[in-house]
Amino acid sequence: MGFFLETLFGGLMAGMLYSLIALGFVLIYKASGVFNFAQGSMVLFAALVMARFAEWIPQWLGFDSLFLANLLAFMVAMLAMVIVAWLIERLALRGLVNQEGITLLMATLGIGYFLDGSGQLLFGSGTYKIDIGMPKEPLIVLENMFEGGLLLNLEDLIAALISAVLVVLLTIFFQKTRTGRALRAVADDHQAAQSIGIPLNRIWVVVWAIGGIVALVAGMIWGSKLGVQYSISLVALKAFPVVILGGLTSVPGAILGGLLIGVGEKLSEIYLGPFVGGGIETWFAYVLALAILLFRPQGLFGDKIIDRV
Amino acid sequence: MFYRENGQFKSSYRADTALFPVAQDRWVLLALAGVAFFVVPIVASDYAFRAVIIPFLILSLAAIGLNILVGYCGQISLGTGAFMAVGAYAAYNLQVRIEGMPLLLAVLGGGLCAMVAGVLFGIPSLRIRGLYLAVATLAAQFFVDWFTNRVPWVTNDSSSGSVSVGSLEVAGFAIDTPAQRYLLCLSFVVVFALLAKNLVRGAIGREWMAMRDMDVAASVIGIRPVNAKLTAFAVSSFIVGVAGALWGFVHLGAWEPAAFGLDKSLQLLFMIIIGGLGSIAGSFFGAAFIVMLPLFLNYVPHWLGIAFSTATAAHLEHMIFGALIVFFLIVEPHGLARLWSTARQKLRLWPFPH
Amino acid sequence: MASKNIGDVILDVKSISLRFGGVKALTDISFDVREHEVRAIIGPNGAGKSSMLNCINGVYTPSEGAITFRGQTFSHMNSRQVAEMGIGRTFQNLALFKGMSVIDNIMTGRNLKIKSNILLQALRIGPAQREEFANREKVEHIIDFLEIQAFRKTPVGQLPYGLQKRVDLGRALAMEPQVLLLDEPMAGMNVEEKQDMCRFILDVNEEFGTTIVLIEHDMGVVMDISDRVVVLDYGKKIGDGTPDEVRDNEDVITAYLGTSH
Amino acid sequence: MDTTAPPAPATLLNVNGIEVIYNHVILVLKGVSLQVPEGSIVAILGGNGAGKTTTLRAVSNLLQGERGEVTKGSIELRGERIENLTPADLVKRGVVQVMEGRHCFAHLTIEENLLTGAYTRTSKPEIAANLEKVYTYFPRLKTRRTSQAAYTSGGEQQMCAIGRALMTNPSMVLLDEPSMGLAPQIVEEVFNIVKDLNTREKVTFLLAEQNTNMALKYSDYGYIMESGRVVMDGAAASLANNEDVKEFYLGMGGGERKSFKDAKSYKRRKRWLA
Amino acid sequence: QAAEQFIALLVYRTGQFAPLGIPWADGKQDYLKLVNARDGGVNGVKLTYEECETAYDAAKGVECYERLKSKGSGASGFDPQSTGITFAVTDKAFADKVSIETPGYGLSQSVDGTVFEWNFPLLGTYWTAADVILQDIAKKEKGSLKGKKIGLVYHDSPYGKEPIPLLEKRAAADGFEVVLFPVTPPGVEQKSTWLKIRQQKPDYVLFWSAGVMTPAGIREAQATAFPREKMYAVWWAGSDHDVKDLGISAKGYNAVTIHNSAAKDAVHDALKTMVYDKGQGTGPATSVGTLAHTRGMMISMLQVEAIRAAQEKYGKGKSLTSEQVRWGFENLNLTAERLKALGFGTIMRPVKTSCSNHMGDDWARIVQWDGGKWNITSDWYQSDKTHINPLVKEYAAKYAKEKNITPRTCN
Ligand SMILES: Nc1ncnc2c1ncn2[C@@H]1O[C@H](COP(=O)(O)OP(=O)(O)OP(=O)(O)O)[C@@H](O)[C@H]1O
Ligand SMILES: Nc1ncnc2c1ncn2[C@@H]1O[C@H](COP(=O)(O)OP(=O)(O)OP(=O)(O)O)[C@@H](O)[C@H]1O
Ligand SMILES: CC(C)C[C@H](N)C(=O)O
Ligand SMILES: [Mg+2]
Ligand SMILES: [Mg+2]
Repeated sequence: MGFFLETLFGGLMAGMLYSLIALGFVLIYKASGVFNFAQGSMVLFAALVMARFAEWIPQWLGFDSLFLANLLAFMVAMLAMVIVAWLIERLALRGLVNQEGITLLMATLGIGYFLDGSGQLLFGSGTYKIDIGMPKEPLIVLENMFEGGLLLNLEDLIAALISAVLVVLLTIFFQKTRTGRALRAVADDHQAAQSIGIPLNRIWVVVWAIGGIVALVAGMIWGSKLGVQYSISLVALKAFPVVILGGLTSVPGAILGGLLIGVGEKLSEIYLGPFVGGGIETWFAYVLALAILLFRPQGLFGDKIIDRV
Repeated sequence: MFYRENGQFKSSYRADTALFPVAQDRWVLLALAGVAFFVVPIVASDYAFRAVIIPFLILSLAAIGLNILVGYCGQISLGTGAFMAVGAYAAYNLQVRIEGMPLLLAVLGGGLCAMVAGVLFGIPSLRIRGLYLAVATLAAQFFVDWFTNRVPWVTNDSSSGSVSVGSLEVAGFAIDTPAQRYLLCLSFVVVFALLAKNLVRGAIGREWMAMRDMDVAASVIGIRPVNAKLTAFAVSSFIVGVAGALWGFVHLGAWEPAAFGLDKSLQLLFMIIIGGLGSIAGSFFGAAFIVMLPLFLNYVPHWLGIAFSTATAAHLEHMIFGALIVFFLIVEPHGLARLWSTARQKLRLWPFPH
Repeated sequence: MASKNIGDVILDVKSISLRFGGVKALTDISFDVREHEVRAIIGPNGAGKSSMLNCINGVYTPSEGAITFRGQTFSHMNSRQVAEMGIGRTFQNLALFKGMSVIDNIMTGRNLKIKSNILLQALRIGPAQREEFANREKVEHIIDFLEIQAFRKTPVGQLPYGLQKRVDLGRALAMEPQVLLLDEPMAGMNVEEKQDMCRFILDVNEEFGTTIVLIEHDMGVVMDISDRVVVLDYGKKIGDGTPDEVRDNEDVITAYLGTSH
Repeated sequence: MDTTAPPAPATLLNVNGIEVIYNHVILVLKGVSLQVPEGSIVAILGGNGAGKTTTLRAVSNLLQGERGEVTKGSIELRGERIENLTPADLVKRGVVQVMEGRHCFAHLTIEENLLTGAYTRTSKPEIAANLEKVYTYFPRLKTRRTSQAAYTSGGEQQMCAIGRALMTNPSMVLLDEPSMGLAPQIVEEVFNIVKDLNTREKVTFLLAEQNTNMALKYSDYGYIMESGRVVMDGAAASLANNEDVKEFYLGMGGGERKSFKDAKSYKRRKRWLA
Repeated sequence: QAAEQFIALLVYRTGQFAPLGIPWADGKQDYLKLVNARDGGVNGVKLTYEECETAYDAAKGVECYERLKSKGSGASGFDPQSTGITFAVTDKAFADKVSIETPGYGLSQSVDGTVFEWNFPLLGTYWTAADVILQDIAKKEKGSLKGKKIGLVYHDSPYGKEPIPLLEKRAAADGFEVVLFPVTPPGVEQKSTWLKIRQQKPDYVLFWSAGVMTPAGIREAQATAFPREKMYAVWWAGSDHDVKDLGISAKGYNAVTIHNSAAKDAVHDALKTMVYDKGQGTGPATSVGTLAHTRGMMISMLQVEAIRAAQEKYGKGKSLTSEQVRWGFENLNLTAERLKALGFGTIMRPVKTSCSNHMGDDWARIVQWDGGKWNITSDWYQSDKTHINPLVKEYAAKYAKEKNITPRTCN
């Protein structure tokens, strides 16, 4: 029982971390109809900037406060992501107005390559550290209730909390603001949106910048867990099933999808894995998502896919 | 000027539906085939065969397969690598498990197995569509990755999970030298490209495209979605599977599951999009572009006499690759094939623009 | 009008109702269509005309009621079956295959007629080849008929709206249907083009005996060429009869025609 | 009909010899010039494929998404060159286009569609008032306000598209086939709205229309296009009396309206430039 | 014109394993630079080299191999830095007559020189690594592994799977249980793996990890309270960069190493004065002396010594063909004195290869991370051949049969 709870809890926490990445996808898809394959690369890029500047700034300025270094580095990274967003709009999206989803998807793959290359070129391809003072040692709780107690991870809890805050903010943004509505319109029909005066260019910069900042938060948390290096761009693969399960257009869906995938993945690996040789969680997540899509082709909370004649 | 259609009237539907209605195209293609079969084997170096031409041919074949599914039938797949893997591993198993299995049969058998897998994984497409389907096809990718890695039977109990094939032989002839391997691949590619071209310009091809463009309307005029989609998955995976088998047998010789990972799937998708969705010729253009570009970028510094460190060069290569992809998509979202036909159209009208 | 020999009921719609959540698109609609006639459906926007066609077509499943076609009764039609039984259709919001050329679009209409299997098609030999040419010939006739020869190889997505409508019609015609359902085929055409289109529809009707069900907002067209008219309003049938009868129906005038007609 | 325009109205829009090419090769407009005076209603007439939509797209700069470009000529709005402005800039200057084929935002409800139209407007009361106005113009929209646009009928979508454009508070509207798919009453209604906005709010209209009858009845001036060129232009009233126009666009060869049934043979389209 | 000898350097400075690949590649190049700068090459034959980036990708690796194999007088040897690429090029090497040196990785059965004429898994294989770890554990467990439960957490790729056959053999013989925990690459998320470990409570965990999987695994071990002292990593997951940023979290983490990591030796000083001080170092000076860098230097040293040995036979001061260099690999004899002279005296122990034994000697020891640096915690071990040798024979025979190779006879 204790172990089951631990697994469940571990799954929920891992799921929250996936959600954090998935959020970036949803945001950009919802607002521009682009499935952003470069999200993982944006996570890497943002984390690299943050890690390197947190290391460099104290050297340059000659101080020694971890908090200050992190704060400044975070701000630099935020700025960097805004610039990246601006460049992406200028150099890529602008020329791709009104193109099909798959073309846009491929373009983001191209952008991803570019970001991978330039990020590592500018900031190095080694492993770098982000230390935001997350507690690493596990807590053991309820020792008298379960044998060996229940393991809890403060680091995970904090990450989950951050995700939750982001979700609330983004939900408000989409539901309550005029820009939010305009973004959904843009995703539906670029040209019609243009025709009524929605400035696609500006909107895209805003959205991609927010997407970049979400990536930065994700990068910070994953980076503090794993160290910052090329592979953290691959955590995006973990977020894909989350996004489609929750629905490409739903912010809360990203969270629920994350939790479901997280839990499903862990439970399957632990209780099913041993029968088939283990290592199943990666595809299990996708199959789980697929199975649910068979019942709801638009994901749990996604906008219904419309086809009418 | 040289490229005039004037005076070439088509007096029958046969002429109009011929593979290459413009005479110049026919000549150019014949010449090309002549060069490919007779000149290239003599002039190309071993390195060119192994590193450039053979991969190009095999990937073109895979791209044709994928193009049928994505470009013609509109079902985006990110799991092509998986079907290549099925083809390769199935062919491998056929060869190691059946004494005296001829290579060609093994390769085609690999294609058939991939076809079965393709249809199986294609079933969700009857319900799931668009980008949802695209992501869902990753299930195939990761499942097959896992399966080939984890089920020892697949690799004939190879402890490391990687397999290797012995010497190749077709009808008693040993296929040893790169030039022979090249001719083998070329033959496969030519045959399948022709068959594929026939399919896509025939009734079944129209069904696929109808499905892609507007499925409700398609069913109203009597096209069965199940049929159209699943045949596309079948034909596509068959070709992809054959390409996979060739990739394993002819190009790699020995491989591990990672050889058919997600990277390969994305690479193939790149090829067909850069080359041109819904275009057989585009598959070739795309494959050429994606195979050559990195090699080319790799050589440029040498030619220019600039010395980059390996890492810098690799990063620059990534950046340029990414940038060029975006650039080409902006210049022509419909791919190199369209660019080519536009250029031809201009040529045709030359010297009178428009 | 009298010269035509209008036959028996070929398509009979019996108390069809259709609901989308709270919206009642159709309520208890019944009408029949006789062989060889031109039957118009008119009504204000959102009355349920297109939905009616969608029910006949098997795109929507009515919540109640049944449809009888040539003596066979269905509570739900399946699109493919409908096509096989010989009902063709054009769409209000252009449902063409955008990426395909005009020829290919119209050729898809003949897909039901193609029998050779996938292997033969891949090799493109013998019967497959012959079949392709035979069908192609039919399609070329339709193209000539519709005067779109110049655009045969153009992807339809690039055609102007009006021509796209013609291609849509061509595709339906290629099916050689017994009943042709036309959803606003003349929207976006000018008078001259409409005249051609009318002539065309009448030719099809007269020469091949094709039964026509027509939705159209141009009253001139409807009144001139149809044999009988059904009028829908808010999902209900408010009139049914010859053009003259309908024109004088009070309900129809208030709901749809307005006083200016 | 009231066509007395104020003396010498300023030219609002001046299109000067533009050429438009799609996909770098398809030349569609071959030198089109037209003027739209401030506060007028100008109609562009012409058969399918004449280039009406393309002309409107060129003005509103929506060509880019179609991979088209203006390669020659100039377009001026109140004397300012606008070829390089974005559509959003143009909306800010009061020019809005109602696109052919509706293009409603499928996933948004009718009301959200309309509100999105007010993206450039900031004053809440103004938006509310505009919304009310659109609902009074099109009561049908009000009853369907909570439906997602994709699930409304063709005509309802058309109303939505027009209403959405009106929400931007335009000073000039480019209307592309506003009557398409609308019931006769609503067509009349739409043209009345046009007239109403024109007289009361001085909104200028440039409309591409196939319903020549209606168009000429309500507009001040007309251009007739054929294969990418303007082949005839003139005051609406004089066009309506032109024999050729009567025969080919009004279906009144010889002054009589002919029954559609009586068109005995297919017409050879009149080639104005032959 | 002076004779030159070409050495192909396959490297991965990008991609998932860049943090390991970079110092490794730097080390390989640095040593060649040192030899050129200090000795003017090998007996006057200048060493030339070219790097080719593989990104740990087998297909790219093959392309690099094809590109470089016939450069100069023929590539002197390939260190693909990857087990996967080794698999892909082994067959080709037979045909092309080029040596593949895979120190501490590669195909474990390629120790058998009678079958694998062209492969040289010098200094150790994954089988010997696993064996040495088991020896160390047995020592801690007072000599016997009986009844123990040993987990293997591994990168699910040819690399990670390589030790399994040996572990299973030894488990059967020594009466312990092996539990396998595959981790799907890249292994960024391992919660379930470590939860399973928490559930099944293995006594020790062998860690065949790579890249990001290493910090992720150690972190998760910490989060599930698995003692790091009971983790034993293979050498590729026991470099400085693997644990540096984890600091105290990784305290107690063990790794097996083919060289005495902690010590710098004369070669490092020489490198500093002859190369780095002249501004010709390949990487940052800080990475000199790290495990991966030193290992790179060792590998180049073996390559250079093979050339030297071959020159003894085929003529000093001459450029050699690939085939000739192979002879050198097969006849390496690095005695303690020789190593000392080369500046590797305290780093590694003597190696001697032969026609039948392409690995040479497989000395290895255990190091432990104390939160700030690696400490040596064991003496030198050599693997116990009673289980390994039959396994090598068995697997090599299988390969020979598949490929129709008639094993050579060694005299
Ligand atoms: N996106 C496009 N790409 C290529 N050609 C196009 C495109 N859009 C329109 N055309 C071509 O431009 C010409 C004019 O089209 P346009 O849509 O402007 O005509 P129109 O007068 O609006 O016709 P309709 O009344 O049918 O809407 C047509 O020949 C059409 O084929
Ligand atoms: N799939 C659907 N989901 C929800 N509502 C629908 C759906 N299809 C149609 N409706 C509603 O049913 C009603 C009838 O629509 P329909 O398209 O049949 O009208 P119509 O008579 O063709 O109108 P128009 O002349 O404008 O084309 C409309 O109010 C429409 O919003
Ligand atoms: C650990 C890995 C990155 C490399 C290792 N040399 C291998 O065997 O493949
Ligand atoms: Mg309708
Ligand atoms: Mg138009």
